[in-house]
Amino acid sequence: MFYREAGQYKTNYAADMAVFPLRQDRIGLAVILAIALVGVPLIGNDFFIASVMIPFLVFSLAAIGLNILTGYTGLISLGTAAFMGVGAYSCYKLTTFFPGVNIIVLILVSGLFSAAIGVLFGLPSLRIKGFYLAVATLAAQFFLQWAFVRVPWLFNYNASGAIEVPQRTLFGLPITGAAATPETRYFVCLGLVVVLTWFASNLVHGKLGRSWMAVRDMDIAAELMGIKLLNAKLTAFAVSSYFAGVAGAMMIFLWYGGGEANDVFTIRLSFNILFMVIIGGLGSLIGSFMGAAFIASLPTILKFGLPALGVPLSGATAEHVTFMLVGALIIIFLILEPHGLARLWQIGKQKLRTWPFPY
Amino acid sequence: MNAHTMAVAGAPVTHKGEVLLSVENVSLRFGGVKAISDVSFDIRKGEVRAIIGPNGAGKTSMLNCINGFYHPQEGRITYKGVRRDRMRPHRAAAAGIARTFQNVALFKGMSTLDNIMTGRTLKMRKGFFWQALRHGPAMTEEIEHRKVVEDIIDFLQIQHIRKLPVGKLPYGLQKRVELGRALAMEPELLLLDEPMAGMNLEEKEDMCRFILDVNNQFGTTIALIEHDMGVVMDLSDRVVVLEYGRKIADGTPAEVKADQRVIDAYLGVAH
Amino acid sequence: MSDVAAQPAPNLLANGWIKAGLIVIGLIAAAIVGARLDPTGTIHAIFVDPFNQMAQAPDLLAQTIWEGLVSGVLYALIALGFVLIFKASGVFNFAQGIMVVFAALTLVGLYEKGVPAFLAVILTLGVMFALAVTIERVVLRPLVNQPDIILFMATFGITYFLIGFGESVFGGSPKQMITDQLYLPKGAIDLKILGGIVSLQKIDIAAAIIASLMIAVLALFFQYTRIGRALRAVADSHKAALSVGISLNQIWVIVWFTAGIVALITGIMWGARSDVSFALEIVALKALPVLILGGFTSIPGAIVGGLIIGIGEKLGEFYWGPLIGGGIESWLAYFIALGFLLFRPQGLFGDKIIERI
Amino acid sequence: MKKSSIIRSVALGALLAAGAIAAPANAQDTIYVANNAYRTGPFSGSGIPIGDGMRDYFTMLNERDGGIGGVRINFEECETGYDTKKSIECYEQAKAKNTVVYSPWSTGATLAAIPRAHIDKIPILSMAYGLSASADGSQFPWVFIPPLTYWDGASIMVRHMANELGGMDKLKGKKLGLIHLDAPFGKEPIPVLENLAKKYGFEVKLYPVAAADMQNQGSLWLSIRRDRPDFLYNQGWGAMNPTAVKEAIKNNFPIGKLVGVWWAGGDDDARAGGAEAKGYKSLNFNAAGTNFPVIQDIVKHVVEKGKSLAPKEKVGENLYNRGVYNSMLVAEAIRNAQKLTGKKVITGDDMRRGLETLNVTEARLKEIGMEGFAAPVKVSCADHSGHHKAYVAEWDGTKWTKGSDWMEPLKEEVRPLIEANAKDYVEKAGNWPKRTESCEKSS
Repeated sequence: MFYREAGQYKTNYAADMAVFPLRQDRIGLAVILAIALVGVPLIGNDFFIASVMIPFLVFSLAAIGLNILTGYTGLISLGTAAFMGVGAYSCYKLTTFFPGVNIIVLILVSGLFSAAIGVLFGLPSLRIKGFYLAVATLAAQFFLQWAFVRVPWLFNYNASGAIEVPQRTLFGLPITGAAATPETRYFVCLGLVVVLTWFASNLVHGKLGRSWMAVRDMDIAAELMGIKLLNAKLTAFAVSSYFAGVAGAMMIFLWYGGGEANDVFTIRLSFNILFMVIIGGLGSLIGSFMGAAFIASLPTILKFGLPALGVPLSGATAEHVTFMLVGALIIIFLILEPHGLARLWQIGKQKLRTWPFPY
Repeated sequence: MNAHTMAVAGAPVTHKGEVLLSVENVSLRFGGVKAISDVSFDIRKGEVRAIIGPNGAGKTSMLNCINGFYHPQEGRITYKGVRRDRMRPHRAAAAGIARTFQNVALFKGMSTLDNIMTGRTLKMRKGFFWQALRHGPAMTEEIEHRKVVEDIIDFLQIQHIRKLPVGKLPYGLQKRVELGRALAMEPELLLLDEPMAGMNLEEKEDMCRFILDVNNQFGTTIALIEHDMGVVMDLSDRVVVLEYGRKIADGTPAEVKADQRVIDAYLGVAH
Repeated sequence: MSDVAAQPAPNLLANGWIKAGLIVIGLIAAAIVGARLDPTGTIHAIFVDPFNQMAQAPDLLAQTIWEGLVSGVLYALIALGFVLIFKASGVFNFAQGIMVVFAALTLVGLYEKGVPAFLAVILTLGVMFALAVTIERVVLRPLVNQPDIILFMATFGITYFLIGFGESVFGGSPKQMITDQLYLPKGAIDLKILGGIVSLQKIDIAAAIIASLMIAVLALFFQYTRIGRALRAVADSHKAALSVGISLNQIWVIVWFTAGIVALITGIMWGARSDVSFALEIVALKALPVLILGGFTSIPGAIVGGLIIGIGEKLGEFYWGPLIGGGIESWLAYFIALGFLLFRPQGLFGDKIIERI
Repeated sequence: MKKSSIIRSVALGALLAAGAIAAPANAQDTIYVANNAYRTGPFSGSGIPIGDGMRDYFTMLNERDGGIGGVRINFEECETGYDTKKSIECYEQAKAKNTVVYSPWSTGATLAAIPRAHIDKIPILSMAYGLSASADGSQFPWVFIPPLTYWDGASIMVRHMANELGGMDKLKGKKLGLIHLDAPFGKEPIPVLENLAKKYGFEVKLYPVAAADMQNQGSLWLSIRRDRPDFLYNQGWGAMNPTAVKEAIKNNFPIGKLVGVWWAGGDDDARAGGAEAKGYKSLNFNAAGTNFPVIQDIVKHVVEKGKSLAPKEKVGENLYNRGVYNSMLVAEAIRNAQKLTGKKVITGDDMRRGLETLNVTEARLKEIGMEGFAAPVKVSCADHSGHHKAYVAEWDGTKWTKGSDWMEPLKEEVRPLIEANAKDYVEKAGNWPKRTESCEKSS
């Protein structure tokens, strides 16, 4: 009823191949972008923007990165946080070497270093599959985390061992450093996430995306189609780590604003991003956003929202309840819909399409 | 039929004589188990060559050797005059060998359209950055190949399932999509592993027609494994018969049908 | 299409062992040459000095190997829990680490509430059984026939739930393991050998003995009991097992309960070495490289893998760690596993994978 | 429909909750004090007693005196689980609720909060943890690190070593091992120790412990056995400390030569070693035990009324008292700020002034029932730490006792390093706001 595609004819292949071929979807996207651009900054206070929206955007980008690897190419990685860390530390080094270059450029470039490291640790993926590969990526996680502490060059020999985020501006407005307002940082994050998501969407809808999915669904058949497995897997590692790296740089420069970075890119974070991808939906970009909202923002909202609503839940108890609730919700969602929130969304759309009739 | 696909394979290839692929004294072992022992035969340009034999005769292993998935321990495989018994499968694909599988090996999470589009991978050349933009040359290229794929879809009459994920299609249609994916590669040699297994009569007739059309119209050489003897006799120009990894007969359908060893093998006479 | 390059070469390198051998020989040769050329520098420090140290202080070498052995046994115990569950239900049970913590916490928590030690052990076993039944009912049964990764994720859910649940019931502060009450030995045996002292902790010896006993019992259980045969059948093929009338649900409960027992024993042993706290959950990740080495389905593999990883990382940290600043133990295990994996992708004890199509 | 309705209700709940966060419920007649705590996670063993001590002192003030200067204290804990991400959320919440002071309770959280606090004008009180360089008040007007820094602690360790050996000149040729958490917190003492080692001719050996291997220190202690250091300084936290104590006993390391930083002085840390842990040492700047009027008051007004989260036998433990001590600093600074401004309900800026002129004298300690509990503390505009004395506490098998006299840090060594590092930090940060806040005349 609300979601009818009847009457929308495609007259050329370009229109048919659009990412959102339906008018309703395009309107929906426009509305979401409008809310993100205008609604959130207008309605949300600093706490909401800084502690809910910015983390949501950063994690969405990281989840998209991991989704390219795990969801689209079928390679499980438990090292996402470490690749994010590579991005953060590269960005820090770049700001030291090129203080004059715009920070947004540096954030985008720092992803390239992460991509290179990702390719390096992706090399074993040709011989190792499945859970075995997952454990191989743990080697990356622990080794890189060790390097972040042990190689003082990475943090400019600071006595504190922390990354210090310098103030950088865009059009005279501070966007990093403590003087940057949450709104500015939010807009920069939003811009980066929208552009990179658009790239990701283009890639997964094109030749490369089809090669990745072919490798995921049946690597043997993919090779017989002329797809070079090593190339496909390594490009997946590279693109995935690029996204993770940019997310990591954003995390430190636009969200945390410096600090003890090796403490941030831990195995726990890697797991959390994997949750986001699986709960959100493997092989779905929209799912990555939903997963990020669920895993990253829900605990924050529960923790700060429930006491504000008058539910007497505080401190440790809230933390325990959050842990149990997240655990239980993961299981409940997996039972209800193993293909993730993205599939639930599709089912919902299908319901809307036929409503009020059952078929 | 469409102009585009015709044009690709439109060269006059009716003379069935030139040897396209030859298999000489090939043996393949898995540990101590001999899957193929000392088999030799050839496939000539433009013909439909059937490989038959009872279960476990080594037919699929033979195809796997031809497209580089297995590497035989002994013997040589020559394709278009070049030895290639050690090549990787993607090199075989680049050299123009396509294939379908006994148990459909489609990319189950992808739509029919995307599955067939993967067949065009080798023919698409636009680089990473154009793909990331999905405008300009990359988009032109996508549309160009989409046209080819749509022609194949028309040819196989699967327009209605274009956008459905293949994992949920009925078996007969999956087989058809798989054939389409192989055709999209515009192969010179097409290896079909039991293309009609598990089909009903009507579906089988359709599939036979497609195979003959591919062979006649595009001149594609076809090697085919099939259990349905009627189909084999109707379709193929020459037949090679394997049993327990050995070749027991080779010749025209009529010759093979009359061969005593073949009859014994199929009827299970003790030797 | 010119394909001259595709000429076949005698492919000795296809054999992993030959390749590994050649690389090892090459490395040793390079090391010897390098050490000659450069008697004090880096290469000397890497390839000669550690071995000198080993020769000079054999007691420390023996002690290092013993330490590695003991932590290897404990890694192997955690890995064993993984293997049991993976074999019988194909689930990669990420929650094994938290089950160790949970079991140990329950035991100590009950004791603190005034329950006598051995009754507390029995009650803890009861709790682990209840946990196994709950997991089977609530998590596994509704998720039957889902892809591996979904079940893997579900065990993450169990992990999170147990962290929250465990902390809210028992509190987050670390607790002392009740070693005396369980009559576990204390103190050390100091052997005066090899020109020094090698000190063996009695609790470590006990851990090694208990672990061996448990493995023996498990082996007998698998080999000679009806349930053991059913378990092996399930491990081979779920469908075939179902078709001969084996109840999958029952098997799952048994297997998760067995893993729970293993978890309790592991928890007691680890707890006795330091204390019982949630930090232990991170140590459990070390079981993953062990699994990789041994293969996910092999019990002997878990043991041998545990010992290799345990001894390897201790030797590496002790003799080579200082060269790059120490603390390499946190990742060395994964690199050892990765190194083995490149030559045997199926693990030390896995069968060679023949891909069929 | 069932599935999607669940989703929808979850989404609705989330929206409602998100909206509700927006409204800070800060009544005008209270002073809001935000405090991070970690009662969960791998470090909770140390976090719980500290959190209890902090909380109970303020509850006691509210119960006994009706707050400070007639204003009740609205003390609120924010759970971090020792996780930097969560601590940043806690900071944002504290800021939204207009806290007068922010206690980050982890070095990572402190480092992340320092740049923000300068913009948001929220005083940070990182009591003997955090960024050592922040003791330079001219560069860090909003950060306070009384009564001493990790660098002071390391120098006191060297002094202790010298005392044991019989003089600074006896340090020559000795070996000091540093067991430390392999993270910025753990690596803090390294520069000072290395400087002092050069000066006095002793050797420093480093033994890093990765966070994942806190309970797995076997090979590290083997190295200690090999190197045979004369003294060990343990810059450890959480589950790492009890493991270190156990391993020291196991490896026959003389337990009296193992000295922990003040955070390695938990009762549970020492208790893990059993009877053999007798003689284990830890630096300290507060007394353990219940034998002080202030603790008695807490027992009377809070614990016995069932308003404490701590079990009674844990009250008076070392880390519990450390929490009480921290709350005392906050309370005294609030009182000071009220006196300075004449206001009852103070702001963050008032609090900064209160902290900068904080002077808790011996007499004042006696007044608040803390005689002998701690040494006097004085903070100035330029010196945000004070570099005060500490002593070596000794575990007697059941409780912490005073094992040495109060010792001054080697301030002349530490202070130049602090100023150089503060300058370095500010330079690297670029556009660091220059101090505009004027110093109080009275200080």
